[in-house]
Amino acid sequence: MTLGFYPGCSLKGSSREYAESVLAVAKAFDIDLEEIHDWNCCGATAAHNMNKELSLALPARILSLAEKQGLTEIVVPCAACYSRLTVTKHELAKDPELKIAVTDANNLPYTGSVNVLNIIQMLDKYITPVLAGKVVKPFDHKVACYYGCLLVRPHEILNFDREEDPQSLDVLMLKAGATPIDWAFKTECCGAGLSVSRTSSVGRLSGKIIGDAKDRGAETIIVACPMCHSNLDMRRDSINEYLGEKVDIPVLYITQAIGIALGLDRKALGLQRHFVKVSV
Amino acid sequence: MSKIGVFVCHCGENISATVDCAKVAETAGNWDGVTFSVDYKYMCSDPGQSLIKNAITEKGLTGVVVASCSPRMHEPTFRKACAEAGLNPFMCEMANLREHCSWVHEKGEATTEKAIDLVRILVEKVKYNHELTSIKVPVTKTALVIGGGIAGIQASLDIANTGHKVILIEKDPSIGGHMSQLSETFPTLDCSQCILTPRMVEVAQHPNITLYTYAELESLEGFIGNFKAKIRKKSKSIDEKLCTGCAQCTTKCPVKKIPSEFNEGLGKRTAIYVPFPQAVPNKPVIDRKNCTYYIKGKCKVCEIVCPTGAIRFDQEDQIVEVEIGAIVIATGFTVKQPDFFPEYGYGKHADVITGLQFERLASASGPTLGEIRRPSDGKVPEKIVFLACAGSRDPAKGIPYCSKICCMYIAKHAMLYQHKVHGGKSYVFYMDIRAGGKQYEEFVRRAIEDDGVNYIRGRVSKIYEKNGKLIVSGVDTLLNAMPVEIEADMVVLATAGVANEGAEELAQKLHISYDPYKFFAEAHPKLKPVETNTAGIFLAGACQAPRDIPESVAMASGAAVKVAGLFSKDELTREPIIAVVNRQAPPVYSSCVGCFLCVSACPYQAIEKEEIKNRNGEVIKSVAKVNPGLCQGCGTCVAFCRTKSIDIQGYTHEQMYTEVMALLNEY
Amino acid sequence: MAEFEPKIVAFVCNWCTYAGADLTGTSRIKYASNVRIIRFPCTGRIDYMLLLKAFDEGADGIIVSGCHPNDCHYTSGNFHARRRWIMFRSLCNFTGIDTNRIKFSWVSAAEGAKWADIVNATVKSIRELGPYTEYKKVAKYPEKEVNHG
Amino acid sequence: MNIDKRLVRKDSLEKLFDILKQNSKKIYAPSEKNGKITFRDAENFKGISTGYIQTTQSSKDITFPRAEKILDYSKSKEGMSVKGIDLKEIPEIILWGVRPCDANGIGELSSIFNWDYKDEIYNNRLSKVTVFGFSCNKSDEYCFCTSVGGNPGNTLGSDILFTRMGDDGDYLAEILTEKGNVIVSIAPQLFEKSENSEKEKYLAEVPVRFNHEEIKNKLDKFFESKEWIEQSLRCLGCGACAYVCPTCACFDIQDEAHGKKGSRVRCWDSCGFSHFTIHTSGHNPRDAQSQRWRQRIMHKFSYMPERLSVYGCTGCGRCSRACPVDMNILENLISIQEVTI
Amino acid sequence: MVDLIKRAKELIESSSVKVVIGYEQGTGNKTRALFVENSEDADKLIFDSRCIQNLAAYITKKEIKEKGKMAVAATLPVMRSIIQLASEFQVTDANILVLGITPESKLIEFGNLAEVEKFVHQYEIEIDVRNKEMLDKLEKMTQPERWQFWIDELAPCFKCYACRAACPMCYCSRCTVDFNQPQWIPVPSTELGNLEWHIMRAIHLTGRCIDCDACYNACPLSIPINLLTKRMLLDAKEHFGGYQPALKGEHLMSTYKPDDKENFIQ
Repeated sequence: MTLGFYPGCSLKGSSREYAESVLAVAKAFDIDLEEIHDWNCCGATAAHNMNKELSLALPARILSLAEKQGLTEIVVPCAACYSRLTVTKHELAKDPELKIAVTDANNLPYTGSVNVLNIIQMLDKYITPVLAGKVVKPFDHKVACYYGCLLVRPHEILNFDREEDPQSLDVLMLKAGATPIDWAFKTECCGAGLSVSRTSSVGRLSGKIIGDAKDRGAETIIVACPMCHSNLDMRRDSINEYLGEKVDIPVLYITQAIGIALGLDRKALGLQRHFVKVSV
Repeated sequence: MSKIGVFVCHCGENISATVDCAKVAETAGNWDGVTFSVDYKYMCSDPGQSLIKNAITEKGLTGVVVASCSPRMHEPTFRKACAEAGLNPFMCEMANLREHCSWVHEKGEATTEKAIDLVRILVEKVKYNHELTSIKVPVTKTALVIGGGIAGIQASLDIANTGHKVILIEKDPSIGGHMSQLSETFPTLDCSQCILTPRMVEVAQHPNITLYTYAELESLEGFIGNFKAKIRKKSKSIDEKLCTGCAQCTTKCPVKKIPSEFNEGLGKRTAIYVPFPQAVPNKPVIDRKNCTYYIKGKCKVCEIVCPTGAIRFDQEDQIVEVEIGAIVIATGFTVKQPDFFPEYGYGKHADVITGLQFERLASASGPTLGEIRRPSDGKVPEKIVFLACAGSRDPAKGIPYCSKICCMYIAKHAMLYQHKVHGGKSYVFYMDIRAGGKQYEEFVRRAIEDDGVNYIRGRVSKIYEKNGKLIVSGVDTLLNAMPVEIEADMVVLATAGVANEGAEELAQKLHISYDPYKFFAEAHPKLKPVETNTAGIFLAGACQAPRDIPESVAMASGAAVKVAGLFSKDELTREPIIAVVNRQAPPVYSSCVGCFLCVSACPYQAIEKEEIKNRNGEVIKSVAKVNPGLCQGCGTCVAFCRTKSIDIQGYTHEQMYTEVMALLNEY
Repeated sequence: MAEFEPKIVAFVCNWCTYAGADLTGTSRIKYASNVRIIRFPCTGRIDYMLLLKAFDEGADGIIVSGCHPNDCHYTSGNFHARRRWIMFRSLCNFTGIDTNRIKFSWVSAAEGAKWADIVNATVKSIRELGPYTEYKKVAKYPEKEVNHG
Repeated sequence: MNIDKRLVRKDSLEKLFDILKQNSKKIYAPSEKNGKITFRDAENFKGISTGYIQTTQSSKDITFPRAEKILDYSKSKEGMSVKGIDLKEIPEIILWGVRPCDANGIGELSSIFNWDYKDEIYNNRLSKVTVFGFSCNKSDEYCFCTSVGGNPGNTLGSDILFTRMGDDGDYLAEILTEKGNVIVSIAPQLFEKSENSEKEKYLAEVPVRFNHEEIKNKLDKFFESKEWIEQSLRCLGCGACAYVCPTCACFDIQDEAHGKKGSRVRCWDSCGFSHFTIHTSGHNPRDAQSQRWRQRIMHKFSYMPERLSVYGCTGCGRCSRACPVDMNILENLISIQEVTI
Repeated sequence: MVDLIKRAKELIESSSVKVVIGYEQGTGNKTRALFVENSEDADKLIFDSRCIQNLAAYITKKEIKEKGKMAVAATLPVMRSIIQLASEFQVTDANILVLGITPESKLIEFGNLAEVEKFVHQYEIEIDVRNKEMLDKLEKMTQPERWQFWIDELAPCFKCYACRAACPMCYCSRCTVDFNQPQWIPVPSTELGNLEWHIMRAIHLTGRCIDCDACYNACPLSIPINLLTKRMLLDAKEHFGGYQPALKGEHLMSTYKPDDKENFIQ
């Protein structure tokens, strides 16, 4: 089976391990991920603050290319990309005039027929039904599933999971053999927008997240967004400074955790690329 | 030949701002059959009505078209004016130039053109109007009150005191409603039970009131003055006549851990129970879902201990049929439960409670006997946070409206807390303080200024538990959106007041309409707040929208007056907008061929079979006949009849056909 | 050339859609002025022949609207109407009458905005369809001399 | 009187059609739809039906249309203005392929429209019609023209009567009127001198089935007969017989109002309909189907000969063929003749 | 039909019924209705495949009703019509005896209408292949094509109302076309008058038509007007599960279901 694949910038750079683990898990289930040719920036997160048409034209071009390539369903692992692509589909379906303007700007036909899946939806649809039989090493840890802001919001457009208390990652991890903990910071802001500009703020915001996870006994934090991962992993020094202690709970992408449960090669999952050593 | 008068209203500037009223009147004046046409500032005003009346008498008008607002607004006004001038009121029609034209279109020729069209439609229609006589129907002078909360109690007493019979039905085992659950009431802080219980007793003892508790409306048919209701008396499993209310059974019942509805789950009750000590009637019912006998087939402790042998395990639901003339709906409201708010703990923190639960904690008759103790461990909370607008005014939660009572009861709660827990700290997160009402604002100021309640203007984003504390994470918008975190021991959510579950179903049973939030719709938001669109059915209290006690009581008394007014006459005059099957001279008698398919099409079983007989009493023909008492004038039969033998007065074939013709042709 | 202004006749029930259109007015929501409302007590009263008469006399489009299912003031008038509409619309379709020109809707007394949307959408779609010349051609009999069959 | 008889070659008929068309003549000729043959505006010769015994409908539609506007009106404050139809607008029409019984019917119909009131519109239409009669060389059991004074080669009513000489033969054209001569003058080359002018042997045989004089005399005393009830029991009271009949002339006047404007339309009606005679009071003098059936027969065989000196029946047999319940007029007339009063 | 003749004679001679309605040889090759009121006439009774006129049309006719109790030689469509008429209170056990003729041309006498109903219900109302094809063809046309099809087909109609007269369900003493205050259907047989007449007829027969083709067979111009009622029959099946005439049934168009499905109401 073949699915379209839109990696976006993070998965080609700072979050290469996310891309590696996505591809590794897909491969384990005989799913071919076909990258969209000549893809461009999705516009996250700044474009929609500057120019609405541009912010829609960028994702629309990606979707148009996918259509052109004959893809009917694409996987978008990055939560920000997923949000932009889905919002674009919604806006263009709602406003035919805007659709014409955007299509004209891109000079590419756009029908809106491509189905956009985030990583959880992809796993749910194609992997969960056959996961149980393939788990060789249950991920037997207490995990804090962290969803961040873009995966579930805005709810009326994405229509994915419960916006205040999402459950989908927890359910997935339960199936991978983990024990998801009940905690308070599932959708709290990690400070992504300030990741580069104000690292101290990131330390405080992400610190609260890590702190609560730690207090409730989490052994691993599971994420599905490169920004979340960067902040919780890369900014651990600032975080620890804020917390006033050294917390070394690793942060794993959902695909890495599942990959471990499947017994895939740790290197293939990119576990070595993390700042906080993956001890699990 | 028709002599029609056309009266074009400016409605101040409401119509004339976008419609050229003078042109409308002038154009209409040129039509065939229009003998008088005029425009005027306010047709509904006294001089406006005089204008119509004078024209009727002076010009000998045979029909009147008032082109003004919606007929749903002023049709009765203008019809009455016509009648006063000696014209049959049903010779008056209204063209809706305001709601359907001037208010919805921009100023311009097209809008005036439309106004002219609308007037022409009615001018041509009125040419085919017939003089009609109102229908008189007898009135059954018994009222049905649905719901035994304060509104239902007040309505029942007020009606009963005018000398009319009342049947009050209550779905729970006792009357009292939400008010009986309250601790104190704002703004006077008098004890709710103390002021309510005497009224409950009065209801029970009133010779004009028949009380059915544990009973619900099964079905309703009929019409104003002549309803027939079926009431389902749910089985209480006891013989009420024998039961003395001695409480032997409730004391001995071994099933003791059922969450008490009356205590909002904070206390426990038995399987055979009286919901609260002051209940009326003070006789128990068996909760069959939780009773060991009904679950396992044995126990019967209550039967053994009952000194009068009043327990009836095999009692069945009873259907009582009653004839009534009017109905007051006072079914009240409910509040959203905490599990509606995942961000506030999703119902998993025992110490995040609703306002109604706090009432029980603060009530002297409550599970803690009036001491404020948190449900989880019974400790007295040192810090307590109240959240206003939990769900209310939040379109994302589907509840964009204000629940109205919360601002006041939160102030009351905080005040009660401060009075009961000395040294305790209380916080209120609010959006706005809505304290409109007599002594309401003063009451809130008292909470803030005298009792030291900390009011924080801002929303709470999240409540989570940490180290045994509830972390209330919010923002203070008066401090430049500064994030605020309070480590509280208990949180009270002023959860939104919403329509009862099943409100929709009840509305459908009663044939009344409801708003998007399932609150029952009043006939007019300002001028008919206690009427529904269905004649003879009235509203009282929070079933119409969130209401506080004074408002509920006022509405109830208002509804009671409406009922009493209805009952003040032996006969009721109804609009003659009903269907009629044609009758012709012999040998045809009627064009009806007697297929009687209309009988099944009629929603009111109003069509009967009539046998036309000759002088020897032999049946010549069977034809349909409409019972004018039952017909409500929907016209479903009219559109259905193949031979066009049924017509509906006021919306006849000729009238409706003419309207279509008039709309699309020049006259 | 001036834009084609379609003539649209609306057949509505008194209790829901007429009241809903009143609410559109009280809410001051603007909509296209091409529609003229004819008030019926109930959708159950709306005779399908009147719809054809509207086309006969030159209407380009028709709106038929009443209470949502279960909300009928008369309990079931709209249910009866719905069944008739299903069959009538199908027959229209079979005889080649353009059913795109007949818009059926439920608009409650609380849906003032929906009424405006329905009207605007209908005006827009009828404008795209153009005048109903097919029917007009057949209907303008008096212009024609004789019918020999 | 000497009739101008010409020979028209069998393949000249098409040429004649084409020449007339080239001369912008409107030609109504029998054509087929759903197995039924009716006079329709003929575009080309190929579409014209041949070989039929009789068309389903008569040709009366051309002079007495099923629906015919007779005036327009409009109302205003000043009063009513009325505009009649422009008689000059009535087109000239060639009626092609009319059987002699139908052509004969034109005279019968005209006598109704010119009895007390001379119907201007009808007469105008008639004056603009040129009738091409075609003699019958076939008949069936429903035909009885000979019983009502006609015959399969009857020239009455035709302007030109064509008789085919043999199954695949040429035509003998009898030029009967000035209108006929006009046609000949348009295509003189197609109307050759005729050697053989005997047509009788080519005509169908239609036996005389009853004596119409006898029937008429009998009907005078037959009004109250029970026979009407028995005959009409089967009749469902539709108007098929009247509408296919070449001589039935009942009509209804309808005002088609559209606001202040409107038109008055004359449209066919039938005395067979139960509501035909209903009064405003509800009283219906012909309440039973037997009374209506009686009216139909009496009108054609008693009232018309008495008042107009013509029969209201040409023996074409259409009504019997068209009747959905086999009300056969010939059968019924014979039984009237046989019944003793 | 020796059985039929014998039974008719018995019924007449015993005065069990006043008239037996059946078929006789007509003129040409036609068959036609016969009203047997004495036993000699019974000898004229025939039955064969040409006997397709729906005799139920006579049941509501004043002249026939006045004769008293009748027996009807009823084929399946006639029996269906009788049940439908009974459900519309036009005929009862007191005034009719049904001499059924099965699709296998067997005579079967019914004690009462309930038995007739039971018999009739064994057979679904089904549309024949030729007409089904025609309906499919029309379905595939575009809307303007269908419009033109009907304008052309209905053009010959001169409103003789033979369709109405032959239809057992068109028993109304005053048809809507005869209603003139207001004049719902234009009286002249113009394109509009014809179209609206036939649309109205089809609507009035919706849920009542039992697909006997009497209208089409009666039409002197052979206009396929039965396609309209056939379409309605199929739609009734599609939308509401179809119907069978039933003595105490719920009439399709005078009843409803709260969950009736449609996809066009906004």
